[in-house]
Amino acid sequence: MAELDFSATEIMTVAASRLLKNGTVCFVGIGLPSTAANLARLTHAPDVVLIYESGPIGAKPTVLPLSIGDGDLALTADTVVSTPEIFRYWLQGGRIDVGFLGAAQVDRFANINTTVIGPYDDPKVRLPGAGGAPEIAAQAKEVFIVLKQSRKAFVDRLPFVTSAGFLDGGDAREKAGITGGGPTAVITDLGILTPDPVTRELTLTSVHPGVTVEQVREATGWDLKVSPDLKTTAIPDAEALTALRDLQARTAKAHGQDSSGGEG
Amino acid sequence: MAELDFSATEIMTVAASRLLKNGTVCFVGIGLPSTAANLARLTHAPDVVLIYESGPIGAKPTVLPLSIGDGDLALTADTVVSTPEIFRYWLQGGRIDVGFLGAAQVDRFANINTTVIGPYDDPKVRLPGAGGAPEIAAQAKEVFIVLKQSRKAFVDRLPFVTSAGFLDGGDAREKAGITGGGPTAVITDLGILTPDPVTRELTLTSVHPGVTVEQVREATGWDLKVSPDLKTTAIPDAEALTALRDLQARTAKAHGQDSSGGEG
Amino acid sequence: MALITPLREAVSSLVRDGDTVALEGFTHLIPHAAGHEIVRQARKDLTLVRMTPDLVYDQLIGMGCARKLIFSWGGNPGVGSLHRFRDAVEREWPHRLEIEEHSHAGMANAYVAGASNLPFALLRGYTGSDLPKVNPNIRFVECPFTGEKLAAIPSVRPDVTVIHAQKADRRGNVLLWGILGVQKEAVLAAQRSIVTVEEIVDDLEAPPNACVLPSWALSAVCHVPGGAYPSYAQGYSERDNRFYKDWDPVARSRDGFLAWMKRHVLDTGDFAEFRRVLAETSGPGTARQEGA
Amino acid sequence: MALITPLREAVSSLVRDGDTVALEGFTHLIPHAAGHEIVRQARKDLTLVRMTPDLVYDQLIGMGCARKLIFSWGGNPGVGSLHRFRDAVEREWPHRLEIEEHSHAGMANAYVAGASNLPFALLRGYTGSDLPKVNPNIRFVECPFTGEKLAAIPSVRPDVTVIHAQKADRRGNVLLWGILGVQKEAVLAAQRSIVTVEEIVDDLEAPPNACVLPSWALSAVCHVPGGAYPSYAQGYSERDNRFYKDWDPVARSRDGFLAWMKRHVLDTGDFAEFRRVLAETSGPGTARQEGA
Repeated sequence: MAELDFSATEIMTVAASRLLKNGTVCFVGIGLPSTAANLARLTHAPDVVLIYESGPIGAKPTVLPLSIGDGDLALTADTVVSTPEIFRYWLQGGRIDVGFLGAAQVDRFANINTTVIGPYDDPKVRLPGAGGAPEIAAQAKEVFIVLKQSRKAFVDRLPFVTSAGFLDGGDAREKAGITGGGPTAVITDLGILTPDPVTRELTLTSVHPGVTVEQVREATGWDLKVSPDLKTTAIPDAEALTALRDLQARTAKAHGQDSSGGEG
Repeated sequence: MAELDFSATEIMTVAASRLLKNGTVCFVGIGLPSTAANLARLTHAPDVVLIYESGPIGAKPTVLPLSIGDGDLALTADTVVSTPEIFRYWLQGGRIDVGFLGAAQVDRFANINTTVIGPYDDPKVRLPGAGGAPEIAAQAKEVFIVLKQSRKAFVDRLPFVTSAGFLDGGDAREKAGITGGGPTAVITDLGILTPDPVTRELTLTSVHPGVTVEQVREATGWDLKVSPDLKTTAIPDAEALTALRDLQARTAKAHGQDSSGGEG
Repeated sequence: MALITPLREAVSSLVRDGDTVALEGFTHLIPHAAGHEIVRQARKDLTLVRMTPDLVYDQLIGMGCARKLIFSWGGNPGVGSLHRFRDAVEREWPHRLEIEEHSHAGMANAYVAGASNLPFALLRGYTGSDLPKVNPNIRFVECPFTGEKLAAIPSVRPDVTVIHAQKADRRGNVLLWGILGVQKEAVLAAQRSIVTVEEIVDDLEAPPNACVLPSWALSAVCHVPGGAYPSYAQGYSERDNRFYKDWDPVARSRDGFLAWMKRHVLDTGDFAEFRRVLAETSGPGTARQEGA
Repeated sequence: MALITPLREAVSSLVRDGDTVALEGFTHLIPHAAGHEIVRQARKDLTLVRMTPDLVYDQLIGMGCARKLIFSWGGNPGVGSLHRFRDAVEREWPHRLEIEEHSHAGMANAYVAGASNLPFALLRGYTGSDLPKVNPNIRFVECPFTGEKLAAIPSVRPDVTVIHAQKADRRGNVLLWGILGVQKEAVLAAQRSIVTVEEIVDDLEAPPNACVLPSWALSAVCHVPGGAYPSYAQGYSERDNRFYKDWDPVARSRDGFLAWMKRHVLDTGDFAEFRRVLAETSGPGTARQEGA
């Protein structure tokens, strides 16, 4: 197929989707993670197993869910269990390969804030809260985080750590007794950040085509390290882009709006 | 209807059945308790709710189950849940009015042994063990125990307390932190024993017709107290006897044998 | 044994000022009709419990019914913030709202512990999160065998739980299916319970091992077809995604919110009338004006 | 992803000497065929876990496969004692059998804790019972909120769990229904798992919220029609109550037991052959002679 033009959001979504290998068992957050995970399922990873916290195991939705409990998730799943069972037997039970999360803010050690901006007792902005993220972040074998990159979102110090990445870096996560491997990639609209194997500090390892390192550093609230082996993200292939656009068109038609999302 | 002759086992079963009031939620042990509970359901207590530890809630078997997990229990139940759910949400959850138990041995405070005769580490007779009884005995609002009376079964001191009755009597049960009300009746083939309201010692409060107090005392391994207000158990009415015999005939036909029973 | 009774009577007799109340439903089967009825009857000082407070709790909080909220994710799913919830937390309007905040895993386990009559829930959770710093009800215990540190949180034991389900039979046995969320646990954890249902039938025709709540474990069953709207009931209705979007501008201003609640909830007698009024007031794209 | 494989290979590759093994099934769906295969392959030093050890464990214990038994009720349901179990406990034949004894509530919670990857199970249990005096794995912990004393027992985490179910599809997804017992928890608590099934179908046709075990959570699925015999599989077979009665005289004597096991299990190649031999040797009323 010929190359197609694509938006920053599209390359973010396709890049995130590519990380998901076929056969992976993925605990899916609503919104961007759900879009990327379903795109993977519809392209290179037909046997990816999608689990949503509302209860569906093996969901294969035909359109993107607008909420974490859309009927299409239940109707297309291998089975639907209770929400306590999802968190107890499947997540805490150690059966999740990849936790796929969004975030309002991340810091240099890939810790996540979705709780408050400003002091907890006197918040400037009250965000929705933890949802499933603290235990997904702790218990999945690895975690992908997908969010748009900006100085507001990529901050030097989080006002509140909702969900643990690598805490203060180094082996702080392991020392705290957290069993899951933690974030292995933060996928943004500008590039891909991965934790340094030793310091666990997020490092720019890939920039999207047409994006400069300076642009990424500008959109980061700390002095972003750049990998000496920096790559350029492969452009989305036409198959993936077409599949993504078809999915979003089907979704818009079904829901009568675009597919942002939230828990609940 | 005319009076019918009846056996000692029949009056025991009918007397036990009569104690179960309509609408009661009853956690049913297999064997004699199951026979009595189903007889109640088929006669004076059509809305009794029978729960078996294997998972059926609201079972309405057409024949007596031979095992605690007979298919008829599942097919006739309002729903079938997992065994952990039975013990967690329904029994421990405090939703059981009556626990209906059998026993190998009881003592004067209605403690139950179903574990061993002789020392635990060098048993003379190894019995099946606890099954569901310790928590049924502790957590049901009240407990009925049904077993045949003999010196071997009604002992002064149990070699092993599997399930708590009133422990050492008095308020020992409450002091131990056990929430359910405990045994309110022990129904035997000779009569009915109920705990003294203060000492909690089992006291003969009813003898079956044709049975003498002396016979009951002979079949008891301690100096059995007899109520000053001793009654004679009402004879089984013809309706109950007929229903019991029909049930047992249906059961024998279906199972090809009589309906003793056990867990498993 | 559940009484089959109108929703108004059920709320009137079973939900009391000062109660701890859980309205559950995970996107699916959210008991909106019951939420409205609690608003109409002007309950006060409620401790509201819900994993995912969304529109139904935005309304209860904005109308001043709540003293405290126990939750794990508060937002308008697929749309954004809950403006009434944020106004209460950020600016104490209509009055201060105390919050006790957990993760989903914590809340789900707390309901399970409540249904199991345990005083606390045990889980691997909250490690590395700041939540234990702001929530004194997140503590840690040691395993008596391995010495491992595990999180402990108090059980949720509501005075009343309210859910919506697909079917009841004439005895009041209830069947629900599809996305079940924590509804069974929430009902069994509570002292009292109200279930609104899409229909009442002679025979539930429940498949084996279905989620059935027996009548004797419930307080009241109320026939409220469409009672989950704008949430949905699988097999009966679709989620009205537009209502969720339209709620955003309605809830943005205090006056717009109050006007909307008066017109649609306080001035309507029941959920059927609310649906009629809503159909009149909100043709396509009119909800924004309505809320303004 | 589960391999769909003959039972012989599944046992050969997944059950190892010294393993902790749970064969579960609560009267219904007891994996007798798998029990036979473990006997045929002469596994040793197993720690056997099962809420209700009955005939299947009487056979494994009598054949010397077990070092230890973790259980809550051991008997021949509806008939009486397990003679091989009693002989092992009372007279150490064929060798000493260590026992760890719980209540059903304890075992059920221990499986739940295992499936939940918790090191221990928390329950209200054992109060007033002598079981904590003879089982050091029953301990007590305090609620960090109320100070209440609650029982704690170690999770059950088998190396291998074996169950029987009604259906699998060609990918190895498994559906079971009816009396479910603790099978789902036992499978999810284990490192490895084997599921024998009545039939393998194109489409499970599972009702909503059915008990489905996804293929990727299982190790092996084996097509063994009637593999629960003399237990039953709802929708496929009836329990053979006579076999349970006939087992009593078979198991009463050591020689009778050994002769029966040799003829019916060791000298047969698989469960289908066992069923053929059994049909030949036990016309009505002949089992007693066979066992003598």
